[in-house]
Amino acid sequence: MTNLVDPPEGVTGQGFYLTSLEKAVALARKNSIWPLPFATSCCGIEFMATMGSHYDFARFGSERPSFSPRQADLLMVMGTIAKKLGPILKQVYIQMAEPRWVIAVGACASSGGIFDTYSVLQGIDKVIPVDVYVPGCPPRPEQIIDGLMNIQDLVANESLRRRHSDEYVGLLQQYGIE
Amino acid sequence: MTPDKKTVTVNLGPTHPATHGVFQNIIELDGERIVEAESTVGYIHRAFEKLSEHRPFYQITPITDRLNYCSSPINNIGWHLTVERLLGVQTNRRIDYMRIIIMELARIADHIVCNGILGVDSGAFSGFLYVFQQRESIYEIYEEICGSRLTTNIGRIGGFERDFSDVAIAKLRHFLEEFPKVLSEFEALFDRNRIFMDRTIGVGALSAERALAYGFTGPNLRATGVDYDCRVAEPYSSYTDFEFDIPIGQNGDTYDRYLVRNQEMWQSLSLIRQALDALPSDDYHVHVPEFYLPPKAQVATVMEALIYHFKVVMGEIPVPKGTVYSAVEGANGELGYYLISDGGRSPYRLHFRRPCFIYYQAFPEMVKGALLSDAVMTMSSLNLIAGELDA
Amino acid sequence: MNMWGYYNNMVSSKPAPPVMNQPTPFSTQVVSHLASHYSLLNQENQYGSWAIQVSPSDYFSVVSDLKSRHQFTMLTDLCGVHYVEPEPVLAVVAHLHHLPERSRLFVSVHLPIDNPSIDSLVSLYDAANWMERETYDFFGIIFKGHPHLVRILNEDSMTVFPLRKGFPLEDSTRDDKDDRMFGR
Amino acid sequence: MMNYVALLMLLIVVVGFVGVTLLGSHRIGPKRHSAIKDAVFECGIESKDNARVRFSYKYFLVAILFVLFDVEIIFFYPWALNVETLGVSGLIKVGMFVSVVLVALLYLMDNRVFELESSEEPA
Repeated sequence: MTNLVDPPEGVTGQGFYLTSLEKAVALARKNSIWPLPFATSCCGIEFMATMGSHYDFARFGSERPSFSPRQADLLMVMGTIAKKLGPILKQVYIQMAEPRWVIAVGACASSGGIFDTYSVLQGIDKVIPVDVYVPGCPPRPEQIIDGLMNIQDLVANESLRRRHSDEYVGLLQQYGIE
Repeated sequence: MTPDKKTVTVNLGPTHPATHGVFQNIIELDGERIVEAESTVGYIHRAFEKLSEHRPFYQITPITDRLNYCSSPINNIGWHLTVERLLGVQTNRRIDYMRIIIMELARIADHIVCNGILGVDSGAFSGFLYVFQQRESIYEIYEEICGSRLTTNIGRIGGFERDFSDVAIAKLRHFLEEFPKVLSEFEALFDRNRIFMDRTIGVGALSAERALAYGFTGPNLRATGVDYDCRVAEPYSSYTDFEFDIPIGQNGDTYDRYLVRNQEMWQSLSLIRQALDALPSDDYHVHVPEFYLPPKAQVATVMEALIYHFKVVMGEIPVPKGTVYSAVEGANGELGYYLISDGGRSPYRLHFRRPCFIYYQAFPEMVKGALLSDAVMTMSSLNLIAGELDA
Repeated sequence: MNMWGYYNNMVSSKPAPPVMNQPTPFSTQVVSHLASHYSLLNQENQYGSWAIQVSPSDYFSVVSDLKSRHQFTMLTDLCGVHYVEPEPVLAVVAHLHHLPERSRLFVSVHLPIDNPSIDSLVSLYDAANWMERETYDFFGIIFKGHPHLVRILNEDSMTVFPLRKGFPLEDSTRDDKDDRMFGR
Repeated sequence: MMNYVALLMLLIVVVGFVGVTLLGSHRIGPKRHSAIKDAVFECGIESKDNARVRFSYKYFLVAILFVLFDVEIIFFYPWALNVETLGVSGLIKVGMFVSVVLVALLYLMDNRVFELESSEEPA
């Protein structure tokens, strides 16, 4: 039987295995990221393809897309965010439980893309902090999966105390989030 | 809290899983029945029309991609047809046939999304998985032809940027063989499925008169029994060369819309087959050097090519003044381009007639008196694409 | 499934497909009929469809006539245009469609930019509701008699009308654009 | 008695694991509270109106009955696993159980519990 995931670094002995709590938690978190697909436009269709049978997004422990922010770990913003939608995105982000990660899929979510117009938010990082940007208009499913794997790396290497740190609180305060 | 109030307000959207996009419906419920619905749109308004006024003609094609992104090639080619009509460019048969193949492929891709998602909304996920596998092979054909999957930017004003390769033709042939099997399977799964029928028959029905009053076109109008189809009523490209039927429904309910879409996929398959068999050999673009970018290799070596490349890119080309309305049968209705040209490099005004925008205002009437779960099915069967709706 | 079912109910014979860039005889007849009843300010063949311009006072009655007498049962679209030259005016263009005769007709009306107001078509066509709201949103044209004339695509808090010429396209909040780099 | 020690240990391990993980994640996991965070999730917009309005008790009744009948399916599970060992007598016993459930269902239908929109009140 092969391991689904490799065990983290630790001390192995006769009948026991020791590792730090941080690594064990990171391992669990990394492989059970529940995404909240905030799909608005074109990239949402590519996300559908990513979820479909051909690319099978669920392989990475993201079997369950959560449409409520309460049970979601990862906010996947896919598509253009208009200024009218900005406050809603922020509300959804705030209502997510900690720890939370954000991935901006596609040029529009990352920077406004080709829509440098009066009505489009020029990148979601104007309203919420973003962890991973996926370029492309729209990105291919492989790129979306690569973005998720980058998030997995971030999750695996995150310290348990990060969310309590002053830097993190300061980051949120930059965006006006308590 | 008002104890006398009998209705409950339920908010469907903007980030509701049932809306497949960002729409907001504020629904007043009396028990399970919808008393009143109110829709709010504009959550991804991207100012396409303003943007088009600042882009040269050939750069508007990528913008049209993002209108109805489930079937971008139809939007692209519709835009090319509009500009060609303004310029008076006549394309040859090969280009027309190639365009028809691409457009019908796009129609299939769009109907796959709509009907697959309708299945998901009624609780049958497996149909979605079957047909989306086939959608990947459509994407592969797109990639072979234009290099992109979803936002295709396919074709140019005056033809295509490159010819169909042998691989593309082979993939098309393979698709024509494989897809009918999957579509039959899909139909077998849904057409006479008791649960699906119970959830869709009589749900979100609209009479032909009301549908016309609301300006419905496309499959949603045909489901009510009106056989209006731009491809027949105002034939563009070369639709007159082919035999195909316009499937129509009777009751205009969700089930009829589903059936019409399924039948249209069969018709599209037959159209692709006919066009592919009769594909004449000719140039894949007409000679309009003022608008068609020369091949990159020639730009570096041939003087004329360099001049025209410069002129096209810098927009120093005289365009006729005039107003033109040109419509194509988009995957979910009449997709119109109202173009006012003042002779400049970009349109003076470009207005898109977006079928989704026009459907959606009928939604409150369609769901009035229906159950809450019917509203989800109705919305799904209208094939609302947020990008097109909000423009 | 039958072909031409609904058309057969409405007309006895299937009309021939329209000739490219030629108005259909039916629409020419309708336009000449309109010209005898109203004063048409302009009349133009736009690539196969007649486009007529009427005065704001005639607008509603012309469209209503077209609907009730000439059976233009479908309002395909309605949009606004901002003409800057020769003098700044806002135009409203209603796209009417006669399905069985395959004829389109564009009725336009020019309005002064300082007080652009026109009768609403909602009482004639249900489809006009959102189209007029969109036109109001983009151009600030007031449609008299519209049941709910508020912004539809933009935020309610917006005070300008973005599709008027002169309103900047680009987002003003961006600070990463260096004009020297873009050659502007 | 000694046979049950293993069971007891299993019980301790199961309850202990569940308890420790739940409590542990509650203790270790980061939390953040604010007025917006603790507000009702209303598809991303601010919620208005009150959810605590009167609605017909029939919906509540249907929901409870659904849970009841749903739970009864669990009783089929041990039988379905041992359908061959239990044989005909098992089939008869399950048949009796099903008939009791069926009678209850018929009784409910007779009382028009499932007709949500009937004008007259159920008995």
